[in-house]
Amino acid sequence: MKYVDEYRDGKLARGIAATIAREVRPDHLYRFMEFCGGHTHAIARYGLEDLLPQNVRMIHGPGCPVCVLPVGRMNDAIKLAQQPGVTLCTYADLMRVPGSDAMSLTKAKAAGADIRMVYSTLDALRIAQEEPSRRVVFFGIGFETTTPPSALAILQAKQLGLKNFSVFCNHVLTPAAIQAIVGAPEGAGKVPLDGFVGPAHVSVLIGTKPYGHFAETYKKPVVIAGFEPLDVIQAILMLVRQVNDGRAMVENEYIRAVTPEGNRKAQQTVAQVFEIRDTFEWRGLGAVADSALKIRAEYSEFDAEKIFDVTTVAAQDNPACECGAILRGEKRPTDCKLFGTVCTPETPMGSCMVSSEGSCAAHWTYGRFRDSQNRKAS
Amino acid sequence: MKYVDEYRDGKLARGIAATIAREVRPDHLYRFMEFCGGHTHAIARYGLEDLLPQNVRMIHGPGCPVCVLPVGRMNDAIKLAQQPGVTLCTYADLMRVPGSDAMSLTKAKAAGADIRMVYSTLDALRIAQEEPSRRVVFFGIGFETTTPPSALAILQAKQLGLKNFSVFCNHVLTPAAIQAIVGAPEGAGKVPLDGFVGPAHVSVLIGTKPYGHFAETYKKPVVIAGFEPLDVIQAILMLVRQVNDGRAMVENEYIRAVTPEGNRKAQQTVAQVFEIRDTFEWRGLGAVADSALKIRAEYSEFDAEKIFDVTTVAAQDNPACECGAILRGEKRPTDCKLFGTVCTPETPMGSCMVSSEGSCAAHWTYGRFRDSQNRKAS
Amino acid sequence: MNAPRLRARKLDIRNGHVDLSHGAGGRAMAQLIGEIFAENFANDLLAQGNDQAVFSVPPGRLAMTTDGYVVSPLFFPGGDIGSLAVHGTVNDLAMAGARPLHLSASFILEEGFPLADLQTIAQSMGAAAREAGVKIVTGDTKVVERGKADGVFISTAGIGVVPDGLDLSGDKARPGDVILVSGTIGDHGVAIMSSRENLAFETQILSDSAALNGLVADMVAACGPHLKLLRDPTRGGIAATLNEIAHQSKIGLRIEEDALPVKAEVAAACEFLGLDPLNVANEGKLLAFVAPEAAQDLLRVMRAHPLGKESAIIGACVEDPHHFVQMRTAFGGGRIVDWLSGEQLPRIC
Amino acid sequence: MNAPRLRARKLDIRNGHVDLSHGAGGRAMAQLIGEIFAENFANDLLAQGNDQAVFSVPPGRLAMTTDGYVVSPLFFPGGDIGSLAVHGTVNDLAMAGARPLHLSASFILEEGFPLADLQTIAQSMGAAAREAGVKIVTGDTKVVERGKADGVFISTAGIGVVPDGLDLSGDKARPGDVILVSGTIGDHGVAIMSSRENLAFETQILSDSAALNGLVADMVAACGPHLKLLRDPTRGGIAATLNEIAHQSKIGLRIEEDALPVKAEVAAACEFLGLDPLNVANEGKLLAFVAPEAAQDLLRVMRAHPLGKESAIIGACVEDPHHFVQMRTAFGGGRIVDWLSGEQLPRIC
Amino acid sequence: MTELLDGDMAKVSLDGVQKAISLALVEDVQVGDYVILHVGYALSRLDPEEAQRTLELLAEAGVGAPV
Amino acid sequence: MTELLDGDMAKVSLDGVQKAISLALVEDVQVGDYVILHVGYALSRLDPEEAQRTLELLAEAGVGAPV
Ligand code: SF4
Ligand code: SF4
Ligand SMILES: [Mg+2]
Ligand SMILES: [Mg+2]
Ligand SMILES: [Mg+2]
Ligand SMILES: [Mg+2]
Ligand SMILES: [Mg+2]
Ligand SMILES: [Mg+2]
Ligand SMILES: [Mg+2]
Ligand SMILES: [Mg+2]
Ligand SMILES: [Mg+2]
Ligand SMILES: [Mg+2]
Repeated sequence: MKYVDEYRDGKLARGIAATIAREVRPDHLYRFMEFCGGHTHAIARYGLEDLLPQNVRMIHGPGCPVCVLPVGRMNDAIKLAQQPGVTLCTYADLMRVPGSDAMSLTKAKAAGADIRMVYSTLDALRIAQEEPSRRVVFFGIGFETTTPPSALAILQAKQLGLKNFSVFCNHVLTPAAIQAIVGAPEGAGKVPLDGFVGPAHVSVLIGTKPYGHFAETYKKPVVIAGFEPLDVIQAILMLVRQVNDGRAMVENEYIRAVTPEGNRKAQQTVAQVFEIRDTFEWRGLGAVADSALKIRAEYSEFDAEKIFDVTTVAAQDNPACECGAILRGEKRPTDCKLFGTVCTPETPMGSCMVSSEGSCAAHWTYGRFRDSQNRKAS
Repeated sequence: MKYVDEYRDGKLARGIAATIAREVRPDHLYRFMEFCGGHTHAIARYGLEDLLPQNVRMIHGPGCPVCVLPVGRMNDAIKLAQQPGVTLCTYADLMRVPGSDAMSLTKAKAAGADIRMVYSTLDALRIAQEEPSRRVVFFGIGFETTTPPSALAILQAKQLGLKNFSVFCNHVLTPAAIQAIVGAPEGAGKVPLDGFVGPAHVSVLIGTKPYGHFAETYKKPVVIAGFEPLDVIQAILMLVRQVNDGRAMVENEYIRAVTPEGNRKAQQTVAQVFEIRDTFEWRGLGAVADSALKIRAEYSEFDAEKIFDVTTVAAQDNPACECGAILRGEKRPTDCKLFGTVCTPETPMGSCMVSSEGSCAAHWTYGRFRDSQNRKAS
Repeated sequence: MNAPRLRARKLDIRNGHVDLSHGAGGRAMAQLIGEIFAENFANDLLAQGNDQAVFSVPPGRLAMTTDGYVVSPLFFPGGDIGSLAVHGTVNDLAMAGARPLHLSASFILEEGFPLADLQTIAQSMGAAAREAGVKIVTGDTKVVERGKADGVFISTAGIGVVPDGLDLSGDKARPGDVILVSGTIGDHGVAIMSSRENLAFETQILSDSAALNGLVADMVAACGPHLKLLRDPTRGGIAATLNEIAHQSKIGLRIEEDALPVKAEVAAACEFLGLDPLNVANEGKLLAFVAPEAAQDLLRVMRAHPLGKESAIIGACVEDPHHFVQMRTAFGGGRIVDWLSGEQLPRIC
Repeated sequence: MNAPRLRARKLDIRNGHVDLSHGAGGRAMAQLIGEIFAENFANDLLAQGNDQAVFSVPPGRLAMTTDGYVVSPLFFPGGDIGSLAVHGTVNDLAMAGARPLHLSASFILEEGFPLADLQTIAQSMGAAAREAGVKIVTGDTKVVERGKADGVFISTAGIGVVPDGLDLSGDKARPGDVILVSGTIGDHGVAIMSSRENLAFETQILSDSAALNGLVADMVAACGPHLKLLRDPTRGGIAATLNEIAHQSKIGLRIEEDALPVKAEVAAACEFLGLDPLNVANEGKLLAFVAPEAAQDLLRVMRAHPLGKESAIIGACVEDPHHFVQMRTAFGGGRIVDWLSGEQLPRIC
Repeated sequence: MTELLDGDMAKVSLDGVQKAISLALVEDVQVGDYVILHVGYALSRLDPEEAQRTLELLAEAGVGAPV
Repeated sequence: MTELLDGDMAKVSLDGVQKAISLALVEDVQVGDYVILHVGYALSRLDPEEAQRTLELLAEAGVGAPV
């Protein structure tokens, strides 16, 4: 696979790992947060940890869109799906996310709700056209990468004159989340960080510029990296070097796809349909100002929140679930008492155990063999 | 089973059969037509022929409602069922009746039409209420017995304000059919008849009076009989006695259910909703004046013929099928070359091979063993 | 049916529903199989968790059969799809004179099916298998999307061992052989129909669904060499079965309506529905064809068994190039008994 | 499966559809069975028209298995539900080291299903059975109303004879045993997915659906005493099968990603769909666990068979109280290989 | 007929089998009466005296030695 | 990308696997270009020169004896 296999090369990886091992200062604990769930997945899937020295530690960030969606919004989606005549279209990732009372879209579907897993907003539009008697709601979630398709879907629905299509918008903004982490008041929970592995696809859309602020104001190095494992290990090397050099800049490892300005056309499409919400609730981060999008009033006929009069009621996570602290980087999956006992991907207690980009799921699926090794080692 | 088993008693049957055998004049061939398919079925089902003397011969009449429905109307029903959004509700009997091109409701259903077999008009009304997005058409066929439920269904639909219910009316009138037989011009095809076994359920509805005309004007004895086999054999005895006595009167064997006036309430219900058609096509009898009903203009919102703009195109029976002549009493099933070879209940070529009241089906299902006996005997 | 032990939480059998993950080959499927099927079918071979069972069989020829069960409703007076799926397949083995040994069970589940109902069905299957002395040794579970099935379909296959010297087959009846039925006819079909809402009638009739291998064992022990063939008159009732046999054996059959055991309630229900009990399904009855000299012995043995108390001789085989099944009616006339070709009854098996 | 010869007109296989009468136990059903199933499965036992088949079996223990087939679409590149229903069940027998003998087939048909498609499926089943050297000796047909099934479901059961001395079972793997796969993984699942409209992608990949009993016979002949267990990694892919075995045998497994045979096209399709070839179904592959001393011999024998040309040693068994399946990735790190618990793939079998 | 139900419906019973039917086409039918049924509707009351009289006539008609 | 289709769609190919995707979010993509895909949409063109440069950097970064 061109432009894929090259970036998964084990030999090159061992070389870079060796360089990292040579260059790290033995007396320093390097703590890097990979913001994106895509990076979290790649690190676990390719066993990247095994290639890094003990004192380079990766901390998972809040960049898994499924993970950060709060229970209240999940409840809203389930309720929408249960309305008579509604067909809820969703990316498959969301099916098993627990709402309140251990409900989920999977269970709602098994109990009779019409829920369709789609690969693309295009599928949802097609369903709306083919089944005019259904009220088709697209469950829109995600960061800057998945937002433009939702915007396009609304524009297309308008153009087609569809009366039975709407979007339940939960799109959120990456820089606001990073800001919430770096700007959190110093205190017990605050994680010390040496730098960020910056988003891949998100950066394709927004470019490198929005990260400058974090480098400049908070003195946190940011290296934007592709989603392949060599991209990630290379970014780690670049971060190690910035730390060693006392630099804090935005560097771009993913130059083959990311430009300083990002994708202007996509940005314009998004701006046409969406505007910034005053505040939005994030699992783990709480209410974050200016951190999400809503559908502009002129497209309100496609806004499921308006059509179905959605008023989100804040709802509690399972109190034993540590997703929140994990999403802030404060804790690791194994710090949660439920991990692997009550909480598994089959019976997830929190969203982090659902998406393959979630920290708990990634650790369960790929990494948990290290726990017993570590226990043995200690 | 009270009021059922008593009328199926084999011992009594042998007694009456003996009386008939004693009383018949050996030199006379007694030809009686049982008008009703119900009687045709009872005669075949209970092997009544085996109890009668050789010179008492039962001739099957046109009183099988499925049998007399012409191909054109069957085509109309199939076409209705194939319209998008239409749910055709029908008595099961009609499912296999061949329309043109060997089409049938069974085949239309297998090919995707929404056709439901119902036991009662009440089922069809319920479907219309439960599935407001379907246009429910009840395929109304039958003589005076099945007409009142169709009338009631229309009245109830009106009362319920149903906008998705209609009746495709094919209800026909018994006296008109008897008139067509007795009044047919003398000629090659005309069957010599010594009398009629008169309808059971139809007479419950219309009473005994309408038959007076046939006794008086055409000197044909009529004995109204119940549907149980003892009723039929007793009626035959009564007919034999009228013939022997040179009488021609309407007698009522079915006094436990039939009165001179019939069921006034049902008659009024029918009169409220239906009116007489100028003419209607019967399989076998051709166009018969004043022989059928149509829905009154004031109920036209429930008239499938109006709603769906049905214009019946006269269509040919399978030219080798002798149903017509059989329904007129001119021929017997075994006179048809297709009987039992190409035409069986699984692959019926004509309507008489479908309904259990049809002459061909009754003979195939119950009586065909006699054919080989007869062949051996001759 | 692989059911490795896992630490996951127990299935929520009371409130849960089948979802697509239960058919996906992962942990959820293993759990469903483990907690519902393995639990209720409890036997060593199934517990091994292999994709097949391996076992020794006693000497003799082998009989093998299968049937699919799609009955609607799934639960009916006197049984459910689970017991039916055991009885039907055990009976098809028994009709060869075989001692039934092992069954396999293939489940096709519709997304959304209540786990509680599945549990009831599995319990009922397990109980029916134990009662019939067979084991469900291997199985399979598939889940299809809502609207692509009707709750649950079960296909069971079975094997059994036929004692040497016994050779029962549908083509073995000869003119003169006597026909017996093991009890009242039509009970199962009427029980099913009475539980279909749209027919709107009520009865106290229970399905006769039962495993007949015990009855057959007694019959074989007493009259083995004289037995020609056995068959359970299921779909299509005894009318269909008699016609099948007439054609297979190339003979005619003559039966007496007066001799047919029919419950008054079944007769009444048939009267309401315009049906003939001859065409109505049975699930715990058999037809036996036996040499005339052994007919009375066989009748005695059958009546001595709890499932054959109302056995009766109903007719005999004759030469007939037309292979007609003829019946002398109680009324005194003759008629043919034909396959039903009228409109369809509800799904009765 | 009773198919008395009747004089009725032939089925209109070209234009006809399955209707409810084809499942009602009457003449229409006998005709469907006779003209489509009996015709294509042609064998003596089925032709007898009994409700069961009776036959002698060679000495040895018996293996029995069943699977239900609900694949969608019914026709896919490299096969259809008919060939799949034969291959899958033959393979489950072969995985016990059994010589497959006879199959049963239970059909659940949806009203309206085209007879032409049913004919194609029956032809394909017949051909697959002949090729695998098995007979479909007994069967059953049910028809359900439109909307109560999805075209056609098939449940096949099978029996075979296991040679004495061979005892393959999922609990027999021991630390040190070597793990082999008989060829490229994921072909079947990708072929199915590429034929699902809504995934909107195209490949040239064919399903690997095939009967493995010939390959297994060679393996048993060469290395019988050293073989520990065989299993075909169907639903859930080799990830699911390896985990099942780790749990059954109470060991850990270690495999090498570099050693896994994966077609470039399959890898690319998985990339598009976000899937791991380890989780994708196969229908003509097996995993073999063998004592280390026989591993090279076994590999040679497997590669010599047309269905094992791309066989590879992919790993070995280790002691591990957690029963983890671990993989060294091509990238150089370690990871667990887990059951897929993500969202559902299309129905692949 | 064994029981009057709502909406002009009634329950009829025959040898332990019960069925719901409509009385919309008949007048004056009482619990205990026998009715003639057709497609879910009662068509008329069955007159028990006339039924008895018919049975007597049938018996009479058969008097004489069976053939 | 191997082929432009109607309605701002295109066909992409990867090792013989073809998929239809939307080009609605990108400008100036040509047949022969490589693209970054996400949920059925091309997000951007992949720059082959930069890709080459990255690979060189990766190779450089690994120079030195493996541990
Ligand atoms: S293991 Fe489960 S319960 Fe614990 S933090 Fe993760 S998702 Fe929450
Ligand atoms: S046998 Fe068939 S073709 Fe002949 S008259 Fe009867 S229905 Fe018509
Ligand atoms: Mg069977
Ligand atoms: Mg059976
Ligand atoms: Mg299986
Ligand atoms: Mg359903
Ligand atoms: Mg049977
Ligand atoms: Mg199996
Ligand atoms: Mg299998
Ligand atoms: Mg069967
Ligand atoms: Mg369907
Ligand atoms: Mg298997």
